[in-house]
Amino acid sequence: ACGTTGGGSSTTAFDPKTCQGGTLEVLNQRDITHLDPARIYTSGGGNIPSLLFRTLTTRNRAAGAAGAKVVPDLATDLGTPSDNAKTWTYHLRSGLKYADGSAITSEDIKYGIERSFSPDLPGGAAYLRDWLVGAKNYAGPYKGDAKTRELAAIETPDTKTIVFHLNSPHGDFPYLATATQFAPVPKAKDDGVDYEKHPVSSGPYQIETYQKNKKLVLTRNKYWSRGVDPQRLACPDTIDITSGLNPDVINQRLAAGSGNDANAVTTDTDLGPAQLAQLQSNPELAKRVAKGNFPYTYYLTYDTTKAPFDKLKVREAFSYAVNRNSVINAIGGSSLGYPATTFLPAQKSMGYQPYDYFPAGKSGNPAKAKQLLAQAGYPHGLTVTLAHNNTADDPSGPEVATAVQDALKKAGITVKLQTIDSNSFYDTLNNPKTQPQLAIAGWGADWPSGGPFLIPLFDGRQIIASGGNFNTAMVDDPAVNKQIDKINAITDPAQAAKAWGALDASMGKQAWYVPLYHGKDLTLYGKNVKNAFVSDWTGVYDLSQLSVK
Amino acid sequence: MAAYLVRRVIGALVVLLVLSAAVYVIFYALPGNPAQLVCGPKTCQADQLHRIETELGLDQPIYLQYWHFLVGIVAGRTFSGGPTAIHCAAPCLGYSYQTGEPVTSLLLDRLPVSASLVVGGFVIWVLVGVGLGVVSALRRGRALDRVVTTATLAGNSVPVFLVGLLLLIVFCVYLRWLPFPGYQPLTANPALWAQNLILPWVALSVVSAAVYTRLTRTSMLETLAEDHIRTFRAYGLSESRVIRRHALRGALTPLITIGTIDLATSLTGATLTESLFGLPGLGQLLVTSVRNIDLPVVVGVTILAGAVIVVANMFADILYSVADRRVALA
Amino acid sequence: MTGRLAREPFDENGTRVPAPRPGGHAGDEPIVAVDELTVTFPGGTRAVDGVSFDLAPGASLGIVGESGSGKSATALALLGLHHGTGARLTGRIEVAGTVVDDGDPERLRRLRGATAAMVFQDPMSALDPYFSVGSQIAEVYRLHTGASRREAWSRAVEVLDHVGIPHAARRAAEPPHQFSGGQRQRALIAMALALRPKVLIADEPTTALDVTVQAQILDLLHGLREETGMALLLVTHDLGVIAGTVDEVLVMQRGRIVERGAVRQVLSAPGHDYTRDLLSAVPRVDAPRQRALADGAAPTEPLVRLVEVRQDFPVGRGLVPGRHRTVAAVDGVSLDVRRGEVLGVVGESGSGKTTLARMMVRLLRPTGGRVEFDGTEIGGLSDRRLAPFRRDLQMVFQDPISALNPRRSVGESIADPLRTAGIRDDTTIRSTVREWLARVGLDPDRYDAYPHEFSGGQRQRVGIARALVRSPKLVVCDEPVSALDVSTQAQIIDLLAQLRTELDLTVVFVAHDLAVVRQVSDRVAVMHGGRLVELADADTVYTDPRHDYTRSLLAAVPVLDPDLAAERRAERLALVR
Amino acid sequence: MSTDALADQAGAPAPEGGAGARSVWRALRREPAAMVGLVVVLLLIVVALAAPLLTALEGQDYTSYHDGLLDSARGGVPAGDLGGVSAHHWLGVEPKTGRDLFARVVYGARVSLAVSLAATVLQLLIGLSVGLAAGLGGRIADAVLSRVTDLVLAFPALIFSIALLGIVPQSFPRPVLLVLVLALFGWAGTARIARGQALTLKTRDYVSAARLAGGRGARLARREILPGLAAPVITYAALMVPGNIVAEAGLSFLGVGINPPTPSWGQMLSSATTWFGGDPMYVAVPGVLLFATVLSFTLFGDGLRNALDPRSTSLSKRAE
Ligand SMILES: Nc1ncnc2c1ncn2[C@@H]1O[C@H](COP(=O)(O)OP(=O)(O)OP(=O)(O)O)[C@@H](O)[C@H]1O
Ligand SMILES: Nc1ncnc2c1ncn2[C@@H]1O[C@H](COP(=O)(O)OP(=O)(O)OP(=O)(O)O)[C@@H](O)[C@H]1O
Ligand SMILES: [Mg+2]
Ligand SMILES: [Mg+2]
Repeated sequence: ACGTTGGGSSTTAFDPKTCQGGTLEVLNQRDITHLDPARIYTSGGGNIPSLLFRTLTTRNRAAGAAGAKVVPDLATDLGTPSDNAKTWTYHLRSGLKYADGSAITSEDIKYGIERSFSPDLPGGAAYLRDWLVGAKNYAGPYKGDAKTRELAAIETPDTKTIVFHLNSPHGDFPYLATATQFAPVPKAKDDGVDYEKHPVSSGPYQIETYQKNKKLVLTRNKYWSRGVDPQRLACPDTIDITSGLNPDVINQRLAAGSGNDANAVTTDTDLGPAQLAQLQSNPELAKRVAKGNFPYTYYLTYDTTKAPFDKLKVREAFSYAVNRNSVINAIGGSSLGYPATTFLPAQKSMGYQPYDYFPAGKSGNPAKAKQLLAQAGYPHGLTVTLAHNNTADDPSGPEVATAVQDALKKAGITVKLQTIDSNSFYDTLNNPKTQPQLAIAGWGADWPSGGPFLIPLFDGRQIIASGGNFNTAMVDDPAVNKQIDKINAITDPAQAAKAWGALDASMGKQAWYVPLYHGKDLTLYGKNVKNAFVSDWTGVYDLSQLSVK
Repeated sequence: MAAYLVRRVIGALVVLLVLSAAVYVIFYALPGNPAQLVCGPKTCQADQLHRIETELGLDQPIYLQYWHFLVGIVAGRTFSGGPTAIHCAAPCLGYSYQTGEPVTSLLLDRLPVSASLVVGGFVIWVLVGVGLGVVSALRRGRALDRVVTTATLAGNSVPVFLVGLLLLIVFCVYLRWLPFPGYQPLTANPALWAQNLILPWVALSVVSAAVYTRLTRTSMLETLAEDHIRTFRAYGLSESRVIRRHALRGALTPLITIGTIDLATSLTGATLTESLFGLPGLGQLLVTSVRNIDLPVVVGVTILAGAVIVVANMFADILYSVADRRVALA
Repeated sequence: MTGRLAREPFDENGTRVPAPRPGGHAGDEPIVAVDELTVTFPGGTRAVDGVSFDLAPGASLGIVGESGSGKSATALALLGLHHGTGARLTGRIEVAGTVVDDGDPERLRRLRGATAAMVFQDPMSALDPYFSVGSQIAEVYRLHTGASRREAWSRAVEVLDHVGIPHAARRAAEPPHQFSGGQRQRALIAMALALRPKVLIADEPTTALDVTVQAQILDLLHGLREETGMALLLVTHDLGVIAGTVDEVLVMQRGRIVERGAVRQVLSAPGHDYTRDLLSAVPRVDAPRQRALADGAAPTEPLVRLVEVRQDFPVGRGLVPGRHRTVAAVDGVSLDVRRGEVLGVVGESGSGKTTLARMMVRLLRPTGGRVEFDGTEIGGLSDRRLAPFRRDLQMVFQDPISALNPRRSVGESIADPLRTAGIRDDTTIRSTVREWLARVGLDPDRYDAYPHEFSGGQRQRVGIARALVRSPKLVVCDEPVSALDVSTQAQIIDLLAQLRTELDLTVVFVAHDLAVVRQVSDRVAVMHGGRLVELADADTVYTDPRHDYTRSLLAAVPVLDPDLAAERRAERLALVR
Repeated sequence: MSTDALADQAGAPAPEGGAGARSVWRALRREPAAMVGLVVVLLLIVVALAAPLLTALEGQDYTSYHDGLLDSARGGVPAGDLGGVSAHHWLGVEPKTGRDLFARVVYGARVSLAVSLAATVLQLLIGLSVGLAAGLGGRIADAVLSRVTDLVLAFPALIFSIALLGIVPQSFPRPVLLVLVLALFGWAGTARIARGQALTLKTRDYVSAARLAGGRGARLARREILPGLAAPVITYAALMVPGNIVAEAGLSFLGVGINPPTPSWGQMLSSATTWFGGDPMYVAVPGVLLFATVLSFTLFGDGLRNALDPRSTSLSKRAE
């Protein structure tokens, strides 16, 4: 597409005014799970969905920490809280249209949310069910009589206004409103499970062709303009997404950048350790690496209500004994992660407050750990079973498990390894009946705020005995629970963040989990690709901001 | 012959029946709940889970599920769990738990890809393997024999993944002779189809040729020791003609069996090659559906694989008795 | 009419005279020249030890001699066929101007087939089992003549027809295993003849042929020599064949030539003791059988009873449904084999003798009729139920080489029946086997040798030893002595006689050599076209044959007198014309 | 000198098979390539057995992490040339962990050789028994056994192995489990070859002759058929060994096999594939060993085939 001037243009600086045109190639391993906004589970609308679906709010398209902010999308602002943050009111921008030219109304947003409750359309997150008044037993708009078909918690006084009624204060509601469930769906076009065969686009692009697990081609939605969407740039005319590719091949192609691959990017393939080893020898390539910090924490988890982990001293001993360096090396070294002594990742939006209560240094402090164990009544060490999954190079995989095993051995702790098949690893871990004694797990938030990061893991009321339990430490501390409720009601993100940070710092002393590291993401992009900045929200460059001209 | 075919078809049906039943039984023993995977990655409500289980029929005892499955194949079945009742016509293998696609269309979609990969690869690896085998039998004990043996075994010792990756780097990155492959249907553009498949074919061949080279060489040496070979030497046939016409025929009979096995099993077993070269074939489908505990797809692929193997082996048996007429079809 | 064995005084000329060479030119360079040939096999066996002879174009030379005397080794050397076997050759061989050595494979290749063709001693395994007989002949023909496929095929059919294969056009498309022993032998001869070579080296070309077909083949060779001036090197143990076919003869013993001369002279006035022994051992078809073997006791009850047995073989490709044909190899034969008797079976090549024999020992399950052994019907028994009868049913196979496992030493093959009988003691087994090797005239020290290290006749004797080692009640011998020179043959026949008295052995003796059959049998059965056409006392069959076919058989018995043989040939040719 | 040996033996009664084995061994000794193969195989076995000794000599073990030897910023690649080869780490260290590569291959030889050899033997036993029974047995036996073979070939081993992971208790000895699973899924090829060859060979006269001699069933199969299919089977088996080494890795990755941190060549090799550019040594070490194993088994197999063939010149030469 670039021709002879193409080479020249790739060196010119990026200018949003002239960035339009060309085809952006996306090389991915996996296809998008669903094209139905009700069935997509993503943080902040994800990369590809947000090209098709606009939501009430969205993530701020900006680099670094600024990108962790939530900004209005279809709505004119981040919403007006009232009733102690239990009622949220939004107004839509004017001039909003679907790709078929019809107008987007607040009823459509309501309907979109309602249908996400249908059991036929599973996949989305459960926040709406938990937060909206009377939503516990709501079964969507397809079944039942006129009364039960609608969700009373959402009101649409007029076509531009939408009001949400929550059963408890949630200052984070604007973050939730970035989810694709908040995308408008015209009722007339909805045919249930088949809707994803022809979803109506509200974003800058629409589906040209789609072959599952092979190809998704997006072209411009001519009813979309930058005038009604301050966030998305939508530079390329066409976005050509190929899925089903091998990660090594994706990276090889991005690196080689021959032909169309010069215009290529990926949204699901990070650079692996083996490629990093080669990166330094190629400065040109090193320049084409986007660096991101998707907030994620990997930790060692145990049930703190069961022996021996019911003893704080034992938990402390484990915290001292771990060798974070070798764990990080096992996942690919310092480019892919940094040591974690706090539970929250080092990001302002999360409210990060540094602390290190059990200084293990770079490679662990086995002497101190031994001493603590002796005090706890294990002078001769102890034996535990560590579960890991069977995916190579996985943070919960065998390499990290053996790294932990090796480190704990030095502290006199014998670790026996137990392999659990990857597809049932979290099923097993998150069910108190089957939860292994010790496991390596990871947690990332659905949006960049301390709440979703801490609540599922520390809120005692979130312990679910039947499975789907993320509070694997089985922490149920009334003080903590109370504090969580308090912070939830804060509607100022900055204030809330500070409070979350303080909570993390106070909980850290209990060693309920042993944080190991926070992840970092490195992603390559093609030679001609411009404006590939990374925000702290997604950890990867944003398709809607890229340009190939 | 007709009676033979009838017997074989009955045998094949029994095999497929046992095979599918075995998959159901194993499925029962698998850790993890497919409904959970369908429901979503994080929080999934108990009632939602329950609904999905009912919809997928997972609430029924396994033998009933299997029975419905069998009925579906013979007479078709109607799925009424979802919002609308869907009728699935006679050879009905059900719908994927994960994607809701009909299994039959999934299979039909993937089969051409796998078939293109495997059949093309097969032709190359057999030709190259047998060719090198002949060469090394002819030059037995000499330098060329050693070189061929060492080279093919080296190919055999390198993981197919590595071979493929190296091929990609050499031909697509450095030499840029070929584009990075992706599947192109044969019907659309045969030239493009072949161009895209050449590297996967070569990768498969590098790894698989060794068996053929070695077996050809050995069988060839065996056959060359037989009396009738002397007859043709005594009648002035050149050594190469003796080999090609008389030794090869005898030497190839053990290869018929191995060849059909390789051909049939790699149809669903060339997972790594498919993955590396971005070929959405049956191997990948099987692995992902096993990973997702997607029972209907697993059963579908298994039955397809079983059918292919049964047919291929029948073909091999017939070929065998054609090649060696002393062997009766039984 | 009785067969007449020539015993009239031969030409009493004691000195070597140049033999008449039909179609030959006395002054020509020899087409085959062998000078001081030695062949030493790995292990040190010197099979051929300083053999020299010439063969002029158009001439014919016979080689006779003891089994294992190096006849085949010499024949193979002429075409350089020892190459690659580890055998060491010295001396010089020149065939049609080509020096036969390992020097230039291309030169050798041109010689082979087109100029000099060979008929191998072991016809059964000399054909490629994977191809039809016709295509093998056609292939060779095409290679040397450049003929088209179609021409080559019709040539193949033509030569198959010449050698007396019935329905040649159809049978050409069949694979070798559907051919009887004699038919395969003829197919090989056909292959050689298709090319019209300048020299034909025929190693025991008629061992599997009944006398009528044998005569036909020998006439064919004769005709060809007259027509094309082909030189013939004929290796045989059958002195009758020698008498009727060649001009000159070499007699070999232990790798050396012990006598040579015009056939007339050697046969009438043998110069060497060994030759004399040979001649005196020739069985005579016109002599009543020796009582030593057949005791002529009163008819006893049958040991084996065949009732209307038949064997239908499926033929044709068999893959196309409905195109299934069968051929009746044995077509309803009923006969009794009496306890203790020797039943001779003669008949046309391809008449179903081998098939019948295999059914008697239940290697083949009859497709119709009943086989009773000792009062029990065994025709339909399963392998397991048959097991108790196995030790009593033995067979000597027509093709000695394919009946021996190439990967097991002959000693072990012979020991097999002993081991299955439950004998565990290796010392006993070894000594028993060694004793049997000696009894069949083989060196007991060759226990550990493998079949390919033996000559044709030696292999045949290994087969005999294996059949007899466990003292069966019935032994069916399919051409047991066809590859043996007359003196070894006599030794084997004596052995059978001895065992009969010792062990109450019942013998079915299938052979094409009518004289031998007469010598050994109490009764003789004659087969023709899958049917039993005559069964009577041996003497009755020979002196008073009932069936036309039996009469024509007896008329075709070769005679030891070259002149008489020529006379007969002329008669036969006159009949044909 | 071997002449004398033979002369002695020719007269003396030798036990059945003993003479065969001895002459095979004598023939084998004349095949230089086979002897090289044998020596290498034995050497590998010795290395495997002496693993503790060898690593003690080096002063390393196979579990210890060495963070200091890695370049953490570059994906955890070993610092220094040739994958960190040094006097302390003879073959360098593993990327990402810094574990000693020499210790790991030496210990890896134990699992790889033991498991693959045992599995190969078992596969051969099952495959040959099933194949010969199908080829030599009656029509019903053939139909049943052939269909069972089809079944095994078509069986989705992956899903079966994952199920096993859940069912078999962790206490069950892993190597045994591995061998059993490998054997269960790996015998079909041998069975098909054996059956095919048996069908051809059983039409031979010498098999008929052996039947007459009273041979039936297993005895007939062993004495008459087996020698005839030894050649393809030996050849095939030589390639089954590396196949099993690689397959072990697959099962171990699923968790059915050897638990980490116990190393095996297959596991090392498959973890190493993506590192071929970043740390070639990591791929090369297990790769070369696997190749050496295949090559030596093949050379040995060739020699054995030659030695078992009475027509081959090497055996005939025995009496020279
Ligand atoms: N490959 C071999 N290795 C060792 N000895 C052999 C080999 N081939 C033949 N012999 C021996 O060489 C001698 C001559 O064999 P040859 O086949 O020439 O005999 P022949 O005269 O044709 O006998 P027959 O009439 O029995 O066929 C025999 O003693 C035989 O045992
Ligand atoms: N397996 C077979 N399939 C088809 N036809 C066969 C088969 N075996 C033998 N025949 C045919 O049956 C007939 C009888 O064969 P058989 O071997 O019994 O003859 P024979 O009397 O022993 O002949 P010869 O004296 O030549 O050995 C022949 O015409 C032969 O072609
Ligand atoms: Mg001979
Ligand atoms: Mg016969």
